[in-house]
Amino acid sequence: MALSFLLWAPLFFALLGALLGRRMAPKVALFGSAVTLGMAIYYIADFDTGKAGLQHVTDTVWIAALGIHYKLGVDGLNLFLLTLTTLLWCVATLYAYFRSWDRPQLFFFFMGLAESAVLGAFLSQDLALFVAFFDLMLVPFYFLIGTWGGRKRVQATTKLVIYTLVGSLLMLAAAIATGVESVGNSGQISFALSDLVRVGLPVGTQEWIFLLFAAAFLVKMPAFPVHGWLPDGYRAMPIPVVAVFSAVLSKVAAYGFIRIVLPLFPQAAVHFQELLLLIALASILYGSIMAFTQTDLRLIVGFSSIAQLGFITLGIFALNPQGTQGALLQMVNHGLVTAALFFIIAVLAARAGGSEDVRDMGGLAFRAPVLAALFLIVALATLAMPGSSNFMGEFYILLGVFESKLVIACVAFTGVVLASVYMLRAYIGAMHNRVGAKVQSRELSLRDGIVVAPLVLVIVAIAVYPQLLLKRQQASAQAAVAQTALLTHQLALPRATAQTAPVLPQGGQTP
Amino acid sequence: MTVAWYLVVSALIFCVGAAGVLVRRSPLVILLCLELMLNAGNLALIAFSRMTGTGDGQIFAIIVMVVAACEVVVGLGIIVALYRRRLPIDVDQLRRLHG
Amino acid sequence: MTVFGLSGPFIDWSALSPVVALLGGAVLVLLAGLLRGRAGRDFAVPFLTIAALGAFIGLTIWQFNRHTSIISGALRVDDLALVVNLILATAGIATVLLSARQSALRQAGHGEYHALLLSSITGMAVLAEAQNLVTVFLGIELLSIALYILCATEMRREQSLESGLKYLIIGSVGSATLLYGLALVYGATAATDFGAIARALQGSVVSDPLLLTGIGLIVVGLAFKNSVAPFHQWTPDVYQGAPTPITAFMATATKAAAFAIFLRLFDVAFIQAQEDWGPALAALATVTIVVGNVGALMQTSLKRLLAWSSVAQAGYLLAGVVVATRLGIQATVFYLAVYLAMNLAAFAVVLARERETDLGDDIDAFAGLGASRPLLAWPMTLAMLSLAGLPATAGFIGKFYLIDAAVDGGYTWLGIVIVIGSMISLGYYLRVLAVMWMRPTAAPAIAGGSTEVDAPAAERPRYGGIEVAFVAVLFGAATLFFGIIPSPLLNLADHAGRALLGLL
Amino acid sequence: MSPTTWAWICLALPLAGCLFNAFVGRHLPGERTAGWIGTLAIGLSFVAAVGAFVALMGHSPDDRTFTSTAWDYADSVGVNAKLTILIDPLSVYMMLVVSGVSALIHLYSCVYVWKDRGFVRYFAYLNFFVFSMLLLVMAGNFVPLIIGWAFVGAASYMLISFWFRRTTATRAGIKAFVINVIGDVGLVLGTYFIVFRGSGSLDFLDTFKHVQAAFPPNDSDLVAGCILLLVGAFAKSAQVPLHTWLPDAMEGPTPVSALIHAATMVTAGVYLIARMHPLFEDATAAADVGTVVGCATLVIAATIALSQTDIKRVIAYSTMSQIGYMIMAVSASAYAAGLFHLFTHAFFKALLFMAAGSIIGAMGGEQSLDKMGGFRRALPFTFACFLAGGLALSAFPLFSGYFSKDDILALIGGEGGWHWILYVLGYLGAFLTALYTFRMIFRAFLGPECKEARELRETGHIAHHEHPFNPETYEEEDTDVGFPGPGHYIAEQQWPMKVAMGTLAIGAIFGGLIQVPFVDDLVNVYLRPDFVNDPTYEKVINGPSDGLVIFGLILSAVIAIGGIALAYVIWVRRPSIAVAFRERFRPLYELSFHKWWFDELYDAVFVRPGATVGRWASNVFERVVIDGLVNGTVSVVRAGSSVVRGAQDGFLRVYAALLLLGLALVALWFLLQST
Repeated sequence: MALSFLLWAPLFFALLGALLGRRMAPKVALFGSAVTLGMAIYYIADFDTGKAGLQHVTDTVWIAALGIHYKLGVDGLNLFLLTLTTLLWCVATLYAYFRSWDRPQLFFFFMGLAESAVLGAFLSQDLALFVAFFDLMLVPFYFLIGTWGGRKRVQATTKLVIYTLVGSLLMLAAAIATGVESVGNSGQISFALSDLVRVGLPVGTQEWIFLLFAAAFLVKMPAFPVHGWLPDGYRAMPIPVVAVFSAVLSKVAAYGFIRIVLPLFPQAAVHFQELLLLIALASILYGSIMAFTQTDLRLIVGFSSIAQLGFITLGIFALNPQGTQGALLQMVNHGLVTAALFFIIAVLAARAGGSEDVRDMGGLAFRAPVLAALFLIVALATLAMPGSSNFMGEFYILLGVFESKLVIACVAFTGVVLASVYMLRAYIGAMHNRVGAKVQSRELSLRDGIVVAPLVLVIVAIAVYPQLLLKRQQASAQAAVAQTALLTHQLALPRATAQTAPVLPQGGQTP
Repeated sequence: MTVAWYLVVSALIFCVGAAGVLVRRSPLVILLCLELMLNAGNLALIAFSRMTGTGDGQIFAIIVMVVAACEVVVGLGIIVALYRRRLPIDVDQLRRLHG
Repeated sequence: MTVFGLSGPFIDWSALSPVVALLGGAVLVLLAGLLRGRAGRDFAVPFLTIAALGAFIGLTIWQFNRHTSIISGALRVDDLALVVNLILATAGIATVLLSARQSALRQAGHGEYHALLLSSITGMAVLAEAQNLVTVFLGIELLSIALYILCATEMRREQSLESGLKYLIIGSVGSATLLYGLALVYGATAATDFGAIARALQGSVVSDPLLLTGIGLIVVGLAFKNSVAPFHQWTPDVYQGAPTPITAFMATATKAAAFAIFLRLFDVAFIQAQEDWGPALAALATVTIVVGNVGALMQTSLKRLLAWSSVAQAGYLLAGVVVATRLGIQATVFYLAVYLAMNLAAFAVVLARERETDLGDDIDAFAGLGASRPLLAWPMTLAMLSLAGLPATAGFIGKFYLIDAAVDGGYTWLGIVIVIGSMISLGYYLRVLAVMWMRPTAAPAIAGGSTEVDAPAAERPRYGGIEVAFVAVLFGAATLFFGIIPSPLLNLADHAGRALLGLL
Repeated sequence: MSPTTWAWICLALPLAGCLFNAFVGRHLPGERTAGWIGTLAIGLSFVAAVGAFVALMGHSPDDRTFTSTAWDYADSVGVNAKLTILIDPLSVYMMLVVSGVSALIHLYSCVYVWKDRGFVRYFAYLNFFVFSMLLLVMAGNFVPLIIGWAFVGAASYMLISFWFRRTTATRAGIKAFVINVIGDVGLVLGTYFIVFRGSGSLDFLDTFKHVQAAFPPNDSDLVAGCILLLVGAFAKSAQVPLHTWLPDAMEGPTPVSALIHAATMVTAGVYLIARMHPLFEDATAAADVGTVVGCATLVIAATIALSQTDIKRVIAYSTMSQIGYMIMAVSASAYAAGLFHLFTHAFFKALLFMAAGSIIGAMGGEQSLDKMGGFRRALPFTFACFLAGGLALSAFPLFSGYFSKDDILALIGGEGGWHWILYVLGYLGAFLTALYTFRMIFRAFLGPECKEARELRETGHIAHHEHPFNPETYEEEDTDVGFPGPGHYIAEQQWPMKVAMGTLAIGAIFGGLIQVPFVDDLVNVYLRPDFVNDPTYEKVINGPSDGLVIFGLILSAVIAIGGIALAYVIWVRRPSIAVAFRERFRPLYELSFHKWWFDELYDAVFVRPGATVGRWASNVFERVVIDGLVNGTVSVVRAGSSVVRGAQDGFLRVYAALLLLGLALVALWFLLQST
């Protein structure tokens, strides 16, 4: 089955729904997202574990004059991000399905467009194509937020889109420069990653290009101190939109680091390792501190995801297989928990007189044990309690950093502690303590239940068996950091088992 | 007498024309000044054609004269139209469009 | 051929035929304008005009892949010229469609209006084919003078006249400058033919003050026509004042022709002096990009906004000229084509709203368009996204190509300037989108800068007339189509690029 | 069946009970069914543990180590995290203690909380806790260990804030959880040091095998790792300075305090050190840290216990103190002794809590010693049990605590050198223990009868307050979900409580007999396979001379009796002494009463600065810098815009002027080029 089906299915169904009119649109969109999810799962089933290279490759020339290929492929790096994307969109569409929207055709059309764009960013194996999808993602979200958003939606969406596009456009220039500089001996320009990897750019070039890419990705994540768009943006978005936005779009940025930056600019990555690690560390600490001073639940989750993405960045720039594995795992985990949290916030707000402020809540668990249980599971997963897959993610990440930069790892652990503080604070503030004035505690309605429960089930499932992901990611993860790991000499093994080398990267390119 | 002098003169004429465009407020006078500027170009062309001994310059100059005439005609036409609409014949008061 | 013993140069009529078709069309239209009866005027004239343009297109395509100089090197018919001709013809047809029902027709007379349009296009065609200083000047004047008049055709409206006069005066200053520059170049090289000039510059390092000053003045003259900052100032006023169809025509066609000649002059005739004018043009491009985008922010008149944006776009286009490489030429031509599509779509929508509401081209006229007039809102949206250079629109590919050319030509920083420009531009393009999609439909306001004071609200055509909607949708679709399948346009651009390659 | 099979069953049953109660518990017929199911699950789990024990004894002492892996949990890029269980005498020993005591406490709970609206939830949590604890003690790989470690923490949190509408309870809960997370962090970081700087395998047996080869003795990495493991142990076992959560944890229901915060979870630290002994053997520096901290804790906690008035908190501090003994012992390589004390302590401390629960029931939820008194005749059975527990705790001759504590101190003394200081402090602690234990007993059971006691004795009715209230703050409460139920129960009237307490009482009295100097040595013999191949252990258990042992026995007997006697004098004969003492040594009293100001210290050092930084970040930094970044750029661009549009003022001649200006500039540039 060609990947193009997976890529374009959401857009196709969205268009279909839009044409069929306001009554059919939600149904068609829901069906479409379900179909897409099915396809994504098929790719997991069909995945050839232990193979580092791409699978199911589609490669045709898109724009010959510019050497841009329409090249799609699946490997360990994006396999589960695809699943995450399709799953979350399916759930978000389901959530939206139960509610009435002004101009539904348009809403579901933009949702579908957004899903296709995100999938495209994950699938594309051509730099220019990636950049195109990366920028395209923002367009539907501009409309989704601006048209169906909450307070100050227009300012918020404008700020968000311009702020994040500033980064993306710089990346556009950088990407083109990469292509042009890499023409090299062949003489024929090509943006296909496989071709770009073969040509090693001079270190000087790598470095400024790296900075532009980093700018784009850090803004999108967002990382401290370029998260200025986040508070207004998150507060303005409608729930299904904020769920997919915070859960998936940030991952595209992190994924970009692993897919593009590390293999293409290894020397630069090594050169700027400390810088990026420090930014990540700052994000962790700042995000956590902000998270436990906020009272708006959305902002608590928002700032907590700044911290979480700090961890992911940390793992990526450990520049060794452990860190990368952790980052990849954590991307999926964080996506799941964040989306779940946002849906739960919606449920809570419905019981607290519409307010999303934790000070207006309290005692919500009183008559809602199931809701409380689900929220507790998600909260514990978010704070990466051992036994959750998030814990294994952070375990790998911090191990990676531990092996490359000990001190940073030790400081980063404070982030783990702070996470427990702000998550529990939020949980207790909302669910426990005396029942708030405006609160009527009700049990989770079926309508909300079938939105939240699947996510919680998946969270529990991968908590029980994270190996499902790790096993399939291993080969690709090692290949992705093979060069940087060599450059940083991170093949030092534990003394006792030096003879059986467990952390040696197998395969992958060599500089 | 070298070509340099012709150039100097034409340059002067050009500047005079330009200065006129800057200082005068009546569109009619401005049109005259434009004529000056164009003719400065003509003078230069003729001079060069003499210097290089090629005919192109002269042909060019003749064409320019024709063009200049057309311009003036159009300009006058618009001025007349303005006058018909009882609008001030003063470029400084044509400021509906700005910002 | 010989008349009264005067011997003229040999003329290859087949190669000249497109231009001839235009001139002939102009004459015919002028005559048709004298017809009695509304039917004759309202339908015969536009029809004839379109027919002439159609013939123009046909003959152009017929001449494709022919590379020849005609009239003893006055004109050169090659793919660059022909591609530009196609752009011009498209713009012309669109303009004719938009102009129907325009009060200007009644005020200036159908025949005259369309004849002027055709002659202006002729001038552009000549300019695009010119490879001789004389023809350059001739072409420029031909197109300009016709445009001066067209701007002023709505004689009942003060702004129209004002814009006409302003354009005339400033334009003439520009022409004079250009002329003087041409003269100096002629003096320095003793040649008016591009090939000859290029040959004259060969070998020795270029340091003749006469020549360089000449080039400088030419830069200014052409920069003026392209509304490159700091010679852009007529643009917003004229664009706002002129009748909207004419604005659309100026924005698209003039740019195409002027950039064609820019390419010919600098990438052929003055190629040897590239290290002299390269940096200057690059600097101008930078200034233009910044000024254009900054100026467009916070504009309430949409025509003015588009004028400023066209200034900025000129800056982007200049990047393609600066690098003086084949890639640069291709990028420029491609972007010109794209620019045509997206601007025509935008202006068509503006026109439609002008006719539908009392608000003229004020941005409030677009409030809630997404809900009330999706057929207009979508083309406008695509146009805006494309102008901003967002993916899935032709504008993205165009910008990509330009930056590609800039980086390839060693002007990476210019590429980054383009990027920064587009960042700023988001500020106003997104604002238009926000007004269209995220604001409730505005209650029909009374009066206010209406261009159609004489037309009572009753007989206002929905969508400003079927033909306007058609133009909007067509070019909106084109913007999207070429954003996803750009290859056809890229092939054309490729041809155009190869055309100059022989001379480079 | 093989030991591992039994072990898996033992592990699976509590989980099954938990899930069953969680999903269908609410729909079961009969109001106590969920409780019985929970109890049954744990009871069977105990049976399975016994099965494992028997199966283990079936093998010869030198191959009593079995591992079994359920599945690869997260095994990639050199991190071999597998769900492995390691079954050997030590883990089976812990399994027996945990499941045994848990079974009894479940039984007790069936009564204690059965009128509570959260009955089902309670048993789901409790089963979950037992599952986690068993996972912890069975783990054969660092990752499952850490998971169990965190799970017990979570279970403890959930049960502490079980009455979730009580703000005091939720506050205590978050405090406990956060401190436990600090412990987890220590554990993880320690794992990094030990495994990824050394052994290279997360598997216990591999690690132990490789540790010698990987690290030179007292290698800095190893010591760092071990100290970090100790941090984990301290946090979990409430050792100074990470102990402040335990007293607050008494907000939970009393059976929970008995199970989690006395008998099982808090002893996890002891187990950890014993389990990791091959590492500590090589990192003696780290081991010494453990010894000292353990000793410090036992003294500090004992001094605090002297002046507390909340009966549960007194017992809590005594728990800290007793665990101090164990930590001290295992850190000083006296593993068997430490674990022996763990065993006996589980009995008598659980018993004390249950008895306290019975009193609190009789008081209608009141917990303050000041309000109690004279329950001797109202609650004879409870009194007997409390007395048994108290005597065991204060190491009264021939009671269980007597032998276990004495074993520890004798071995410590036997090591000689600076351990003599620990020896002395240990006996000081023993003296204080006797003192505060009997302070508690005398104040609760002797002296003038309080009105609740009289009512109970005369009418047989348990006192009920008109309004239920929070014993900590005396806020009014209701009895709905999230608050304690209306019912209060005493062992005298409820057979399940009686059975549970009686069983434990027997254990508390006779449990010590399994290891009596010169008579028998069961614990040592049984656990020897675990520690057989490390030299210091052998040295330690053969350390103390018979003389020292005998001296120790006599000394502790004297101290215990002396302490009790003194307590009798102070709190029964002449209560005035206590007051006078308090006045005379005000600073000492304050020190003890305010728990050495640990809470105040942390509040000043961590909590308040943290809050300040947070407020600064959100009010100042976010506004000024982050938003400034955006608004600044915007305003710059806006300014440029107004400049440009200002130049566009509509004056034709200005345009011309600018045109010519530009012309001049361009021309100038080209002229410059020419020269």
